[in-house]
Amino acid sequence: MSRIGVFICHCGENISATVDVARVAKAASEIEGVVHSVDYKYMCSDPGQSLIKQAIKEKGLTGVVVGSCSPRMHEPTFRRACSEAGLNPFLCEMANLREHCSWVHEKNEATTEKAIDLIRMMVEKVKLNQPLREIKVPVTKTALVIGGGIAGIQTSLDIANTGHQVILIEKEPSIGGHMSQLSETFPTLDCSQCILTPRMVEVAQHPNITLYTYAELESVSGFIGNFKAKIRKKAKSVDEKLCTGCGLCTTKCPNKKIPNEFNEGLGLRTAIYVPFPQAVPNKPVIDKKNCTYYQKGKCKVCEKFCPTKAIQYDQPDEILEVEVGAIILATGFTVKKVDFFPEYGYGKYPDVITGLQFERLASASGPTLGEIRRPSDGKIPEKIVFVACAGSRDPAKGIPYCSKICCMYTAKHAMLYQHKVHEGKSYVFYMDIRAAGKNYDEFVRRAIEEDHVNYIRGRVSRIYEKDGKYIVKGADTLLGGRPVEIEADMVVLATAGVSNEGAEELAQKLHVSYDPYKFFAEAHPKLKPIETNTAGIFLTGACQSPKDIPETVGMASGAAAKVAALFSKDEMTREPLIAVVNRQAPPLFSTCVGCFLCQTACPYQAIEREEIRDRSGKLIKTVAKVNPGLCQGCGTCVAFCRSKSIDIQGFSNEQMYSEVMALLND
Amino acid sequence: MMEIHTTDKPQGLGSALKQQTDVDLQKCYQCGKCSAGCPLSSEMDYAPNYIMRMIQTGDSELEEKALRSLTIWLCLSCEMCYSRCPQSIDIPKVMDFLREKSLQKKMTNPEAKKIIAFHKSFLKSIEKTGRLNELDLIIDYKTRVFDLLQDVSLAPTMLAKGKLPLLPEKIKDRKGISSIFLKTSKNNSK
Amino acid sequence: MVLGFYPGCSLKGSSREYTESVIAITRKFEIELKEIPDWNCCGATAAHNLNKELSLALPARILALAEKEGMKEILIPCAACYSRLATAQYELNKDPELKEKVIKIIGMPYSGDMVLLNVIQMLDKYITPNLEEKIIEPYLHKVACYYGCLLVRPYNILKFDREEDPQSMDILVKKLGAEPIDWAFKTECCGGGLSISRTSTVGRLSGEIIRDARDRKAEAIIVACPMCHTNLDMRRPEINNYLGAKVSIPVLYITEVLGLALGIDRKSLGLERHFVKVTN
Amino acid sequence: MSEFEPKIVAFVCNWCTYAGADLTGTSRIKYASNVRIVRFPCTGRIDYMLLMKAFGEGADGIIVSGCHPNDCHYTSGNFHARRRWIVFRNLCDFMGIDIRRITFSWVSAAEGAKWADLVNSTVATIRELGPYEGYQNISNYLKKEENHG
Repeated sequence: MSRIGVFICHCGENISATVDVARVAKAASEIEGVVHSVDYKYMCSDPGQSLIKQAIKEKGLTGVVVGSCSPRMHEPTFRRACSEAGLNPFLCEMANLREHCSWVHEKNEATTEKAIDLIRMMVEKVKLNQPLREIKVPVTKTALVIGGGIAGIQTSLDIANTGHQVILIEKEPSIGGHMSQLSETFPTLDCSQCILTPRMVEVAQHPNITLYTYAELESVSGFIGNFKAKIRKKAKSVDEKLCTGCGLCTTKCPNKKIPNEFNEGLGLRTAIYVPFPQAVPNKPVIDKKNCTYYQKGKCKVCEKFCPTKAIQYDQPDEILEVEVGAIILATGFTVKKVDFFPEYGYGKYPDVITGLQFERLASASGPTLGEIRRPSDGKIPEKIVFVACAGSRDPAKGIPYCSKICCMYTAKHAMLYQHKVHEGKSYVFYMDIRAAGKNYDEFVRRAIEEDHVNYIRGRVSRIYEKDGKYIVKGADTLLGGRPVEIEADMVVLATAGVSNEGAEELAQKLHVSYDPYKFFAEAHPKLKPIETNTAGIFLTGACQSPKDIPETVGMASGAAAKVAALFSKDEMTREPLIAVVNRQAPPLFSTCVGCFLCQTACPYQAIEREEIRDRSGKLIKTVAKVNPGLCQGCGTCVAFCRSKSIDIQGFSNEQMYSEVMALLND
Repeated sequence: MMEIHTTDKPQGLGSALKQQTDVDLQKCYQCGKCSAGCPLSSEMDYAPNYIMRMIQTGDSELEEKALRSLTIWLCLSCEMCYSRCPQSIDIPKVMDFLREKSLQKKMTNPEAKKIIAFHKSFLKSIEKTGRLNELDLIIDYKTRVFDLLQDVSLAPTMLAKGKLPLLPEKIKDRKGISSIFLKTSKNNSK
Repeated sequence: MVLGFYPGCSLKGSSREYTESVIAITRKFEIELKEIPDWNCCGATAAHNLNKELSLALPARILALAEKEGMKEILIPCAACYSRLATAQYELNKDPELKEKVIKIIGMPYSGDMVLLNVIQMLDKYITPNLEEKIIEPYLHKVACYYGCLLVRPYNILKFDREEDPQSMDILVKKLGAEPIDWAFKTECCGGGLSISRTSTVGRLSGEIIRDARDRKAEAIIVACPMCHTNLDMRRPEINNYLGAKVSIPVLYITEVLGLALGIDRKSLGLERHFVKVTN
Repeated sequence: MSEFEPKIVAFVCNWCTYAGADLTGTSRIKYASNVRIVRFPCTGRIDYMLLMKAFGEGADGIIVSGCHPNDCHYTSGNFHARRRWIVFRNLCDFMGIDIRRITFSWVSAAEGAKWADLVNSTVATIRELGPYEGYQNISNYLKKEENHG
């Protein structure tokens, strides 16, 4: 005979403002099997939890229903409370009176009736709950970090420093990411490479980090603590062991006219190349698409000159299989190219460039060695215009969201320009200045007040070239929309930050959700910004949304802490809400007829064949069996099973039927 | 100090605008791209973005200023603003709406007299014959604005080049045209 | 073949050369233009400035007449008329209630599925495929293709070429032997309907267009809109006054340039009607 | 006469739609209170006989909603659900259930507003269709099934 306790929470006034909680408690007390029913201001508070514990002990409850917020919020809290009072935690259920009732309906009779129904459903369900034990699974204490920008570098170093193994993969030939392209960083103006390159070297030399560059994730299977990943190491056509990184090949390669990606197309590189001088590893790869030998079958100049015979044209791609316990996504972002704004002439006019291109111009290691010069003719621009929100906050042609980093980098660009070209004049067209951050607004003010950057509030309508100048047509909205026309020598567009190419495909490989802009989705916008909805897979950096360096580094360390916590135990517990195939006494053994439809339905290969034999070893029948380590509890097999022999613990057929019956038969 | 009723619900002209044209001015975030690209903004008393703001506030004083502005009559409906508006606000449609309202409420800007006279002469010519007769239009317009000297040199050359037919083209179904004018003029001054 | 034809008022008056050149070239390609019987004025800028319903009803009557005549496709060379007809068709198809109302106003059945062709769409569809062999005198000049407003904007209604830096006319004139220049005022407004009521504004706006064309060494400006033509050609005294210099770059309709390349005589193309002299 | 208040049962997955409905709550978007949510791990778990059962017990309308295609927390459960839904539609025809009584949809964890719209439009549809009267037939059918099974 069930002895159920019902606990109705007011949630301050969140529930009680629209639901008559006293009436709900009263109605609950009249349900068959309910021996205790109360309402209380805050059930999740200490005194609230004590009410539950006390009732369990005093009334000998066999099941608990808490009518409060969403189980996604407080189920662990109440299950723990039950457990502390000696009741199996899986005998506790929650009815969602807040998110699904009081917050979404008006205060009236029907809302209270609904609340009573929700309680009734859970009471009927909990009567059928079985005490369950958490499942223990071993943890592989190696982390896979995908992406070798500052996010991936930081998180790899932090995990490695806790003593755990890290595999870091990067699709480009070198780690470093966008940060290695930057000139100086806001709000302190320290040189980006100066602070980044030591960490890149540290990654390469760390005994706990295995680095694979020019490598991409092929596929993933398994689950938290026990992932299996396949990594494709793309052929570099250079034997890394033999190569000394002397660089002779890159000077001899005859194919020298390939736009240099690292310099955002503002310079050229060869077909065999090291992306930049401080690259890690500092060894070249052959870009097959642009290599004369791969395209035409003749050349082999690099092979001829290589002193160590390291060139290997027939090197194949290599597939590595690794076992890891956690995966961290650090794949970063990219900038939206601005050719969707034909009125700004990007791509048509050589001196209308993106912010990232400006970084290369301003960088001491860039194509102009840090001098701000026009790509078209190498002249130093006397007047420069920066256009903020070039693509951001533009639902019509760009993206509707704010890219967050542009206000700061635009202020920085204008400042760098003023520092380098003292007589120059700079203008920033902006809509709002979003400089929330430590020393950020001060930084922007400094650009305006000390470096005399002219900020004009208005969006640019059009840019066109005339006699070697760029006519920028804007308006000053603070003067009522007065037209402003500037004859600039150069224009820098603060292009929107967007998700990386291939983000969607990667998310699907990992079963991680993503938002409409293909940024990876966090498990909770506030309280779980690092977790994804797939346990054991974490996010860091701009792959979740555009972020600046301090934020990215903070998040990277956060992800490392999450991984370290996961790796702190040899085994981990999982909720036992998994499928089981029934077992019965001989001669039936199980109602399973061995059709194995469940096996084809299972996405996790969690269903095995079990042979049931008599004492003499003679085969009686072959039935399905669920591997509890692999089963994730989706229940697809249950819906497939024709003989109703397989069921999900915690969401059994009986339980689901009783819920439906309870809500319809009141 | 003037009280400005900015709310999340459009009031006054803004809500009428939304109802009649489906243009929602709450979307305007005052970037000023319309004014930056407008070929006429330098001649306007209020730049287009300023007019948007006036209507957005729902403040009747500001709304009246917008209806009395020269801006709404200078707008050429060149659609530049609309094609570049990041929020896809159909500003030319807003201007059409404000012009109709300005006429209805007899709040037209005195400086726009000639422009309105021209439009009226234009419509009058169509109403009479179903088609526009340019000579007829110019004569009617000149009598409206008493600017008898303007363009005196133009007409003879046009005549000489065969660009000003003296006899107006008339369509047969002039009744049909009159009926269209009659039925659509209920709410409009002519 | 026979194509429905809506000339509009300007093409019967101040822009007769546009009609003449359109007819001259279509004849050369054995296309018969059949005028919509008893057509009326589209209402132009005046109607939509003063009276929204009128600005929909006038074009609706035209389209209803064309439907009655059994036409499926009509050519509207005037960019302004084209814009009014296309806008009315779009607005009425979007709002069935309004459509009913307008049908009552015009007192004629109207379905709203007429295919409208501007002059460039017509040329692309029926002329350019067989153009090459007919070119006798390539138009070997540097030209500035001027699209103005109503040929390309707004895109969501017209669905024709791109709004910024359009190319359709440039591609066409290249086929005629001309060299289109890359210039900045392709889609800036000429001053449109303010030609008479605010001539000074037109002098400024059209002046800036002519200035840029001149600075970039254009030998002719090519248009496809009678309003643009009127302002750039007939308002040349005001423009020269604004620029403080005499600019004698002629303004030609795209159909006139095409006609010249096809070897059609100047008179048939109406070239003598221009204010700014057109030299071959 | 008071308006007919339909009884609607929603079968939703834990990861997308249940979370989406939570978001409706945290966003305080109001919707009709006629719906009762039954939480499943995944729409792939939903046994469609349970839908029959719900009709048999007097439900007037049903919502089945899970993750968007390709977004299933368990990879492919929602695809199985969709495939079974096609079979189930035939069964509904056979049993004389107007399939407009069943709304099959996808609501992600980020689509709080969509959940409210979905409930409201379903309630409106069912109001139009009126109370479901054929439940006796279903009950009898299910009893027969159980006896055979």
